Amino acid sequence: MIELGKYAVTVWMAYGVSAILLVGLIWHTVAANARARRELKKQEDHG
Amino acid sequence: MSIWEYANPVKFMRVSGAMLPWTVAAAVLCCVAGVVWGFLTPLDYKQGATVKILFLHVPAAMMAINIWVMMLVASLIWLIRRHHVSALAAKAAAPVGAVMTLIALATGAIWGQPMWGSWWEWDPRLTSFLILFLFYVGYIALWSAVEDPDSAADLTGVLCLVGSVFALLSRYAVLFWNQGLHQGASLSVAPGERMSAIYRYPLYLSMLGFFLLFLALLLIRTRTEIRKRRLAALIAREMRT
Amino acid sequence: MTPALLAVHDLAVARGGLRAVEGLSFTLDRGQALILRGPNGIGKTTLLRTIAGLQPPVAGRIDMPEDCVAYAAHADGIKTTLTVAENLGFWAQVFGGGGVDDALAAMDLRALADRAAGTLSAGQKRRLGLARLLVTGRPLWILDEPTVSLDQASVALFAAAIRAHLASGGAAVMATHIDLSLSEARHLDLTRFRAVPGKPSIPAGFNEAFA
Amino acid sequence: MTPALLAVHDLAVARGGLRAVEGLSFTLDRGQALILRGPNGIGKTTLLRTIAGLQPPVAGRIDMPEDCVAYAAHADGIKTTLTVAENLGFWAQVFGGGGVDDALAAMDLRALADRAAGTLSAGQKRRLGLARLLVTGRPLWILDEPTVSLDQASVALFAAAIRAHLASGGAAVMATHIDLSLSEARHLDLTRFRAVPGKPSIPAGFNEAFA
Amino acid sequence: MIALLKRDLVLATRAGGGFGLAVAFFLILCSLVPFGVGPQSATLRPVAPGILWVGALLSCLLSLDRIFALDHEDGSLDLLATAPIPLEGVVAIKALAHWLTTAVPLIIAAPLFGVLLQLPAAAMPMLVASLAIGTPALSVLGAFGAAVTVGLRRGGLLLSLLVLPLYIPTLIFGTEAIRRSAEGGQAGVALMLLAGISAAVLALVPFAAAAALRINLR
Amino acid sequence: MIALLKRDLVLATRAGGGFGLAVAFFLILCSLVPFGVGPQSATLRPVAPGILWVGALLSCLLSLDRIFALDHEDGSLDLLATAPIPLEGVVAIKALAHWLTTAVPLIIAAPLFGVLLQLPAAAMPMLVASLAIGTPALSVLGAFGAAVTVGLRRGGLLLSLLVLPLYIPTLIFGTEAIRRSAEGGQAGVALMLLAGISAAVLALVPFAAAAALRINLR
Ligand code: HEM
Ligand SMILES: Nc1ncnc2c1ncn2[C@@H]1O[C@H](COP(=O)(O)OP(=O)(O)OP(=O)(O)O)[C@@H](O)[C@H]1O
Ligand SMILES: Nc1ncnc2c1ncn2[C@@H]1O[C@H](COP(=O)(O)OP(=O)(O)OP(=O)(O)O)[C@@H](O)[C@H]1O
Ligand SMILES: [Mg+2]
Ligand SMILES: [Mg+2]
Repeated sequence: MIELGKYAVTVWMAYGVSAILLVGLIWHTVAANARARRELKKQEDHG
Repeated sequence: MSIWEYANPVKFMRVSGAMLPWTVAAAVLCCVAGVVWGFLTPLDYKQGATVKILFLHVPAAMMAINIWVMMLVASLIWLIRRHHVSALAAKAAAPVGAVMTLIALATGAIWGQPMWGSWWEWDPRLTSFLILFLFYVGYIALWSAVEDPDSAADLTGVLCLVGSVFALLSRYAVLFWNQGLHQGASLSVAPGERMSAIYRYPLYLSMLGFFLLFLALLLIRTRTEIRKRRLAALIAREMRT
Repeated sequence: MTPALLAVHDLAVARGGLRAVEGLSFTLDRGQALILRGPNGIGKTTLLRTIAGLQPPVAGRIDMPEDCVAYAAHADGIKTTLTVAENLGFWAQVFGGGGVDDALAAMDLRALADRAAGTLSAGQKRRLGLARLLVTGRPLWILDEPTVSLDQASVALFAAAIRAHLASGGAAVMATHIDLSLSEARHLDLTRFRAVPGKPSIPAGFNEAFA
Repeated sequence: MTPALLAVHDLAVARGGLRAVEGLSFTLDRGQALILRGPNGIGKTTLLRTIAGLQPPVAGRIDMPEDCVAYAAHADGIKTTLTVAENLGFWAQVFGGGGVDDALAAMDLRALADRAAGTLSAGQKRRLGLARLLVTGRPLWILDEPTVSLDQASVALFAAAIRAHLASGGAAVMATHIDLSLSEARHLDLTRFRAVPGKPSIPAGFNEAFA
Repeated sequence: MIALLKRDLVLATRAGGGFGLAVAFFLILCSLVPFGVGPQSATLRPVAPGILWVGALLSCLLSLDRIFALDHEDGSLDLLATAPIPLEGVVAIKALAHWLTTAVPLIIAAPLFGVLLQLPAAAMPMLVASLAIGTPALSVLGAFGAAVTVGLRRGGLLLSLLVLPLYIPTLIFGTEAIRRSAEGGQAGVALMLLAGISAAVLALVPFAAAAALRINLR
Repeated sequence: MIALLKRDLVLATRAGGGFGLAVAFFLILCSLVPFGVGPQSATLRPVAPGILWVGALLSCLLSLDRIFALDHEDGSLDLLATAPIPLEGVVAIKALAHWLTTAVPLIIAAPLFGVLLQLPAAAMPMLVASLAIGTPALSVLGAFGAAVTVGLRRGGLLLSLLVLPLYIPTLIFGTEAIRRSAEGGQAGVALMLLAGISAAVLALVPFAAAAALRINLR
């Protein structure tokens, strides 16, 4: 384990918050893309 | 074939579809490698373990600014050459930029807690990032408020133009207002004040990683926007007949 | 021979990023009136706004002298807290024309001249909106459903105003669903010019670029 | 015998503190339609709002069952960001009725059901406003210039809807300036009932109290 | 009634509906104040509770005119008045929708803005509690003001004038509660009084608002 | 153009035109702040310049949507766009009318509110000067925001969101000028920078606003 000293909480918090934000953004991006692809496919198959 | 050809939605979908897997792979690789390498760097004699935040904080901060510049360029291309994909790319980039700004703000705030003794100080650097965030929010809000896509693209383009000037102006105003505590730029070209190489190389790598991550997200989000637009367009055409 | 006041060549107009009407050509000389007809939603309003210069055409050309149109739509640009005379006077000043009194008389608004415009009934407001055309001094009138809410007597007043305008060398393009008994006017049915969906070379907007 | 759906006795209505129409009496049975006529500004809109219960009468009485009117004016209560179907669905829920699909079909709006209402043309919006009447399930329709902006085909749809409503035991009062070719409707010209200025015993508002 | 609530919520979240804008406005306000007042935490800290409440109040205020004016303009209000829902119910539902779309996001975001204004961490729970208890009164009083001004075109500024004095008691008790707990004291009394005001307002003001609406529809 | 200015001024002073409401809002705001912040002059004095400027800015903001929205709703804007006045001129005139009806009364009334907030007498001239120099920029930037949001129904809150970040430089230099002169220092530089921003904004922004209007009229 890496030694983080007295600032362990700070560092983990920084990485944690960044990870949450990034994962949220990536999840939103991928989910929206999948939804758009699905809906477009449905529309194109219909007409 | 000129670069403008990529502005055609069909061409863009084809080219971006081919690029996407490579971009995603490179982004994941560089991000993970840069951040892990950064995490393994030794402690700073003054700041202790908190230097490890640098490898998130600085790349995010740089991307936050650069994404706005990219949006400005894309908006100009739309306003002058009327390439529809360009407008959608600007739209797609904005949320990524906003999140990058948030990461820079959040990591900075967390870093400030032990260093300056408070979560938030009205330091010029931090303040101008807050202002940048406000510009991102306004830009995104305007895109979502205007229903007609052509008007929305035009209006947000004009806003981006005016906003850029005022973001810059605010930066100088804020400097006039408060002197601040934040670090200067130590990646500058002037020798002597450079940070040591143990921190510099992993920093470069994670900066590259963040850039590639942005590129990958931008491609995916632009493709999403194109699909959404195409869906809306097909429905609109169906209505009309 | 004087050239035509308005010449439209192979015009296409779009609404919501899609062409509504295309391939439209006509010319209008001084002294002529053109009545646009067509079912709801064909694009009459869109066409009139394009001719008035409020939106750019997608394709084709509109030739006319500069500063020659006066546009009147459903919203009449009436300020409810100004009186009828003040409302008209303002537009007269903006267009550098005059003749507020004549316009009031022509639309039978003399008795209401000092009433606040907000207290007019629907038809009275409409008459005020039409009176505005008279004070602009512009030769080409673009009218979108001008007789909505008007009673028979007012429709007759309106027809008389149009005739006088044509007689003095003006012209008018209007969209309407009802019969105006303007026998001298030409009729143009837009149904024939309905845009056919397809992939055009120059997209009219997002909806055509991505369809 | 069923009692009349609407009975109006010696009614006087006022607008802007002054009587517009007075001494008006009529009854309307189920299955009947009444068309109000009269020049601009006589007080048709005022009368209809009074019958709908939106403003109190100055004098006289209006007898009708509770909760029986559906009112439709120029403003159709359409939310531009909701789709056509959502708009109708909302009003159907509020009035506890149903039949959104039938209403869409009756006004030829099926194809537009999923369009945001803000992107409709003037006539399409008006059709949506009329479709709302069908989902209220109310027997008495109060209509202020219902056919404004409608093309001939849509006017025919509207007339058919009115006939169906009358046939199913409803009734309608409407103000209009154009001919609806509803031969079964009675006509009432308000010109005869124009209020004569004078000092009435009960002032209609400040303007009369101080006149 | 449920249908009305659902429609108002849907409308708020659709394009141009203004959902989230109140929070954005609050954020901007909280960042403008330091620009005006100066960046030193010594000057910011004592004024933070007041600024936060005034900011919440103004954000609330700016969306008030939407409560009835939109429905009035497009004629929905005329139709609702002839619908089988009592007008008091319409007022209550619309105030509730306003509270859900404006005040709730604000309450959730408030601690963040507390950080920006250097509010001591000890006072954060009280900030949230006082906002949660006080804002329902703001929405209902706002609905009353909106009902009074609904006939006027763009009566927004007049609306503010009418409503702000009505907000003063709520503001005073709200900030008092935060200030006392920031100084480590007892905030119970102020909070109780705040709750009392909210309860009374919720019970009575919808009737006044409905009466005002009826007059304006005439 | 003169006719347009005259009409706008007449409209503002007629019933419901909103003349004077900005001052009233300013007054209410300035009296709310002591309720929120506490009445001690020790806490009020340092924040007074900031509160005054933020108050002026908000009062300005609340009347912005009137600049174009009313004319858009009743169709006047369509007619003005086909009139023989360039749209840039329309924008400039309307911003001027807004400044005359909103900012000028505010500038005149500001010293009064300065007294309410315990601003030192020495800073009063600078308060008036900085407002006089800075507010034209606020009106023009506001006209730009109003032009961008004119098509949106009740876009008031979005308008605030777009415009407030643009106001930040003006706000900073404005308050900085007052603060420096309140502390007895030199305020010249801040005032010069303020004037520079105002001049640049006045010269350039009307074009952007006219472009936005054209897009929205389409
Ligand atoms: C909350 C807000 C903060 C924001 C928005 C922020 C923003 C930025 C930006 C934009 C940069 C890039 C500067 C450049 O490369 O020119 C940067 C770099 C940096 N920041 Fe922050 N910062 C924040 C807080 C902090 C805190 C609290 C610390 C530590 C005490 C800190 C330490 C650093 C360091 C060491 C760098 C690298 C400077 C360099 O060598 O280039 N930052 N920050
Ligand atoms: N904002 C919009 N977005 C998308 N489509 C729109 C928009 N506004 C109008 N349309 C559509 O454009 C078409 C043309 O509308 P337009 O108003 O020009 O018709 P119109 O001929 O004037 O009809 P009416 O006789 O009913 O007034 C219609 O089909 C309408 O539904
Ligand atoms: N707010 C008001 N204050 C004073 N007078 C008013 C007000 N609103 C309307 N009036 C007047 O009241 C009279 C009746 O108006 P009303 O709108 O009922 O007429 P209408 O018969 O519906 O006319 P139209 O056929 O033109 O719609 C009109 O003479 C009008 O000028
Ligand atoms: Mg039309
Ligand atoms: Mg009427």
